[in-house]
Amino acid sequence: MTLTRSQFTSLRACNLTRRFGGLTAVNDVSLDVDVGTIHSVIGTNGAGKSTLINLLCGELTPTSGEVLINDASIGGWSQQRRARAGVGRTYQRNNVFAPLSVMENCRLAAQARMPRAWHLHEAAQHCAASNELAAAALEHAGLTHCAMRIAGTLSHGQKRQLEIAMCLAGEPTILLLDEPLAGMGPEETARMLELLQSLRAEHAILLVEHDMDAVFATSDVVTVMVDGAVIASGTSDEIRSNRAVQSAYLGTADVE
Amino acid sequence: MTLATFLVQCLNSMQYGLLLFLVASGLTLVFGIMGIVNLAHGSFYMIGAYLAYSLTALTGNLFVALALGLVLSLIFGYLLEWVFFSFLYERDHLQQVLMTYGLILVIEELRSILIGDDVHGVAVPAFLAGSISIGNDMLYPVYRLFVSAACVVLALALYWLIRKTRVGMKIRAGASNREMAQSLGIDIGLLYRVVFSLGFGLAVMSGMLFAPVSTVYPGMGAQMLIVCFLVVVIGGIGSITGAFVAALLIGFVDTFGKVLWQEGAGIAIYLLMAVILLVRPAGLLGERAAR
Amino acid sequence: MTFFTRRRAWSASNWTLFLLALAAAPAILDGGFELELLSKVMIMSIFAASLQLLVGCTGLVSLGHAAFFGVGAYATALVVPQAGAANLVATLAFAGGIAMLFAVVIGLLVLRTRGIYFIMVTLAFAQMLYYVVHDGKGFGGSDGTYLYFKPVVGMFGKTWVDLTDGRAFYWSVLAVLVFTLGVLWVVMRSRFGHALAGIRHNEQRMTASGYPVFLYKLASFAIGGALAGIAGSLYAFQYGFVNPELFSWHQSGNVLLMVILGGPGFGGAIAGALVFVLLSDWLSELTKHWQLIFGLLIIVSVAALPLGLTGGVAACHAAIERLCARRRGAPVKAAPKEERAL
Amino acid sequence: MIFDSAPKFRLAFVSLVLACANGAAQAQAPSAEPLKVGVMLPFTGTYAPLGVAIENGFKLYVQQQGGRLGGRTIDYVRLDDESDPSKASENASRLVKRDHVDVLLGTVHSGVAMAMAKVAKDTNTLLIVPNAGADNVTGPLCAPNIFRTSFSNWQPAYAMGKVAASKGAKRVVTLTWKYAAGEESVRGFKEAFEAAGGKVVDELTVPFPNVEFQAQLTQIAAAKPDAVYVFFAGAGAVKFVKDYADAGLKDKIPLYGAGFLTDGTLEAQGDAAQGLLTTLHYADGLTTARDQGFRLDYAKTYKLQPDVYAVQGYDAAQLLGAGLVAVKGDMTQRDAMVRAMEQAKIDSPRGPFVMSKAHNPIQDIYLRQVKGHENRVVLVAAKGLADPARGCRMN
Repeated sequence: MTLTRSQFTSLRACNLTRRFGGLTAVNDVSLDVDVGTIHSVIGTNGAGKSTLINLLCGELTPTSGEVLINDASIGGWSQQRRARAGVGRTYQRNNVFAPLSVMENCRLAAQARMPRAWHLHEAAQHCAASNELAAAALEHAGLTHCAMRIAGTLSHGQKRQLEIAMCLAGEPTILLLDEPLAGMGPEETARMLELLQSLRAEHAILLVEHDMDAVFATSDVVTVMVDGAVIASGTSDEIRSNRAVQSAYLGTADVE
Repeated sequence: MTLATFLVQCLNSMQYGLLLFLVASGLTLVFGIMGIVNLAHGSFYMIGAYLAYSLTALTGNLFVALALGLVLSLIFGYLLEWVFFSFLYERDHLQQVLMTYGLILVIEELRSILIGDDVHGVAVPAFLAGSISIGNDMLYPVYRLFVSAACVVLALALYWLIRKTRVGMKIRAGASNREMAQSLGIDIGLLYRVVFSLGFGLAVMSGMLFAPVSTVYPGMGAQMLIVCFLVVVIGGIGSITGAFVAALLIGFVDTFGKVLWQEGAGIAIYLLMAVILLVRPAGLLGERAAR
Repeated sequence: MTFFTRRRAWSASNWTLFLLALAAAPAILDGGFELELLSKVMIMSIFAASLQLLVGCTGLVSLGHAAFFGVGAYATALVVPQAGAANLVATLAFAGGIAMLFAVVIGLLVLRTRGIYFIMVTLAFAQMLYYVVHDGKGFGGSDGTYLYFKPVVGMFGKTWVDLTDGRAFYWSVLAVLVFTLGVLWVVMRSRFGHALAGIRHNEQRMTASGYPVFLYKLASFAIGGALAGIAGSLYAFQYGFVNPELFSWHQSGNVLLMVILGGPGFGGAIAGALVFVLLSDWLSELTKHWQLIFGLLIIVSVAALPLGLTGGVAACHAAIERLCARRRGAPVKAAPKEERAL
Repeated sequence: MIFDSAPKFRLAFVSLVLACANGAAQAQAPSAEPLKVGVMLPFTGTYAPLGVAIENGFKLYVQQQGGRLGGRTIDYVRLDDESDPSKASENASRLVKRDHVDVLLGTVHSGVAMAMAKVAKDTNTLLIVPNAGADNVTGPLCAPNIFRTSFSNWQPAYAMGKVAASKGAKRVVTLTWKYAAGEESVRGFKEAFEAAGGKVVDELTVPFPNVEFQAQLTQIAAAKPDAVYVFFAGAGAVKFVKDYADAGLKDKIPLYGAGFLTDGTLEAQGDAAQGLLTTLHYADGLTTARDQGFRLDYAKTYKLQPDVYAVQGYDAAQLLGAGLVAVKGDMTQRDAMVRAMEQAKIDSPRGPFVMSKAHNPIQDIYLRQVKGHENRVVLVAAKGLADPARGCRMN
């Protein structure tokens, strides 16, 4: 499995559509992310951004359309299979194991990739491999100093970092980040952006975000969604100057 | 099996199914909207039956008893929710199971202390006492047909209440999303109380209505409860329509199971459930298996 | 159940103390009814602990666990020789195996559902098995059937211990209890066990991290079933009589009661079993309406002790405050998750 | 945890130890001490009224003997078996092993009786079954220390088989709950009926304890047999009799049943039961002085009308008395006592009977007809009928 994952370099969505009864949450969306790039998706609330992520990571199945990794369709793959294959995601709302220590949170995430998970003889705490992964992930996310704290007691910003750390602990090549900056103060934001930059090199990052400046500062490609559909896609500058976007979205963005 | 017999059996299936629906509707209502797993629902049904017995003995007329019972049950259900359930919604299902399990024991024992352990019959009001002949072999008691009709009426009334009235709108809002309902300025506490007493009322009503045909005896709730669970599971949680379909389905499977496959009559309906689970884990008309 | 049973309700010393007390019991009691009662307590403890694995550790609230207890008991009753003693260990293994088989098959179906739905479906399947043994051919019908001989412990045809003696049987039950706790302890400290705890607490996240959640649940369900089957087998041996009522949903309800009232951890399960058996034993002699008292006790304990017996005074206070708060009409804070879920 | 449970724990221990200690003390001295009778009957649930009647009957006889049997006063250890087989083994062994009763008396529910028989066998305690009709108890499970003063399911059914045939029925449909008692009863009926040249054309069953009979009633109406034989008791009996009448079958197809169909249920069944024919080892309107005397005393003592269950309890006491008198109350002479009980001629309100080899009454079975709230005797359907006791290997 590790073999294949190392080969993964891109995630592509082809004409993804998802309907809930009457309303169409995601409407014929196509985009792709490659290792070494940050692809941001922006849009008003309810534009279908989170649904898109759920479709990509397999939590939801699309009504129509395809998800491809390196041009190979993974439509039939379950969420956990995709995850093990290297598709990692974070959640818009903090979704960590509150009663666990930060370290344990990460170890639990790392364990998922360990072979021989059914070996009962050794205690989980003593599983060297997952401990290393967890430690590395914390290091990367800059949480090492509070590794032993109970996750529930972390500040909001730290929880967001932990989200990413847990995601990293699974050694994904493709990161689907759902508003990692939501509700963060300026310096926390700065730290997070640093982290993203440092991840860019060997990861393909799909970033769903509200914070315009952050998006335009970091992204290679920006895609704009309105009512589930893509109205524009391009570099930051193109998007800034795109009239449709301005009328549909940026106009309101200032108000936000 | 001749055609005539077949048709009569279908009739039997129908009226058994309709009864099941009436009992189960209260259960599924409380499930779907309040997310409460109520093991005591069968006991509520039993309360109904015993109410029918003692009130008819008191008033001498089943229908006066029914009217009284309806009022009583609505009030009692309201109080019951307030005392025993109002603080359970934030707890997980375990606590609800425990609470309702405790209620079962208490209700059974109170019944035994207050009314005793004897088996009782309830007289059918004179003008419904007769039977009409079906086919040329068999008479069919008018009262059974009356009960079925009553079930249909109640079913329609329920449908109308949920689909067409303001209360129903609120109920559905509460079912789909608590927060949203609250933000709409609906007093969720009050709403739940109303829904619960409605569910309680339905259980008691069906108990009273069916008392004359089912006879009144200790432990009559337990069997009913489990079959109701099947109805809800097969129909899909919270779906009244689903419950209706499922109840009729069970009615048919049970009746024809008894006739065509006696050895397995006991497990026929459970096999039905297993099959449904296999093909539709969320039940026939249930959208949300995950709760 | 606290996460990973880290903040364990019982310390290691308490455990040894408790087990030693049990081991010493026959010294105080003659081999009569009291000893039988105690070994019943232990059998129920095994049963409750097996359910705790599902409810407390994996978050699967099963109201049909008696099914596997019954399967174990009937498997035993049907496999033991009509004339002559059976081999205890072999029979237990067989009963556990059969129960596990049932658990896997049933699990494949019921684990497709969640929450309330799961509660009802498990109940229904237990009821289904009730009718299978009640109406089926060769199960002894509604009156049940006998086991004519107590088993022996031995190997290769040699008998080491004959369990017709009350004490010997008592000690072998204790041994099985220790074995069970050992298994559960190993499971819960392993990666597998931690994953179960993770699933109980946040299934969505576990799936997102790449865990085959369904498989893990199924495995947990199977282990729980197997242990319940072993308990059932011991029950059959102790009383030499099995009856369809072993499948009845009251049995499932009672064991769930033990687990919930007992509170977090396998210690809680055992405490629950101990108190439940002794209490019902004591109450039932007190008054014929003991179930009324029992029911009221349950209701009160739900209102007052969201954490079960082992939950302790603090939780009790908290619960009461919450009650008062909502009486005053103040918005009720949901109890924090780790407090709420056992 | 252990610390707050420890007190409870120790307390339990102590009380248990004490209990067994004084129990042992009483077991020592023979005839001087009162005789301990473990009364294990249902005092809650559907069967509660039966349990009470049996106990009353038993105590009535003891009273009439001046509170003594074979010179020994009686201590009763009451225990409610709740008709729950899953608790039965424990309850029975509680009476035997903790309370050290000399005699077990019980019970109504067959499954529970099976558990009691098992304990009685294992501990060689004297057991008298005052109701449960499971054929097994005096069949494969028969033992020197197990007696029954009621009936075996086979007995009334067999008698009714003969009656049905004698009334000229040729094709009969049987219906019962799918459980042991029902199936045994049907087997008994079939044996006699087909021996007399009749034919059981269909054996219908309903899952226990399901009380929805419409499907079967429809089948019966379609099959148009000469008669229907059913075995139901309690709630099932009430509901079936009413449904049968409501379906208009009562006047078309004669309904025969084992006596329990109309015993203790007539008030609830009302008109639907009028004129029904059932067979049992007891009936209303027996003109014997013995019966009338018994009924009078019973009514005086308990302000209740006695029923068959009271009689069975009463005879249980008689049987025990016979044994105790023979050994002057010395239970240690078990063999002599058992022999005396085997040879005893019980002068029962139902009419005199003796024990079969398998310790089941050899008794007359009456054909009764429902009149008002009574099962009036019509005639003796089978004289001195003994259960075949199949599978009983004793002496």
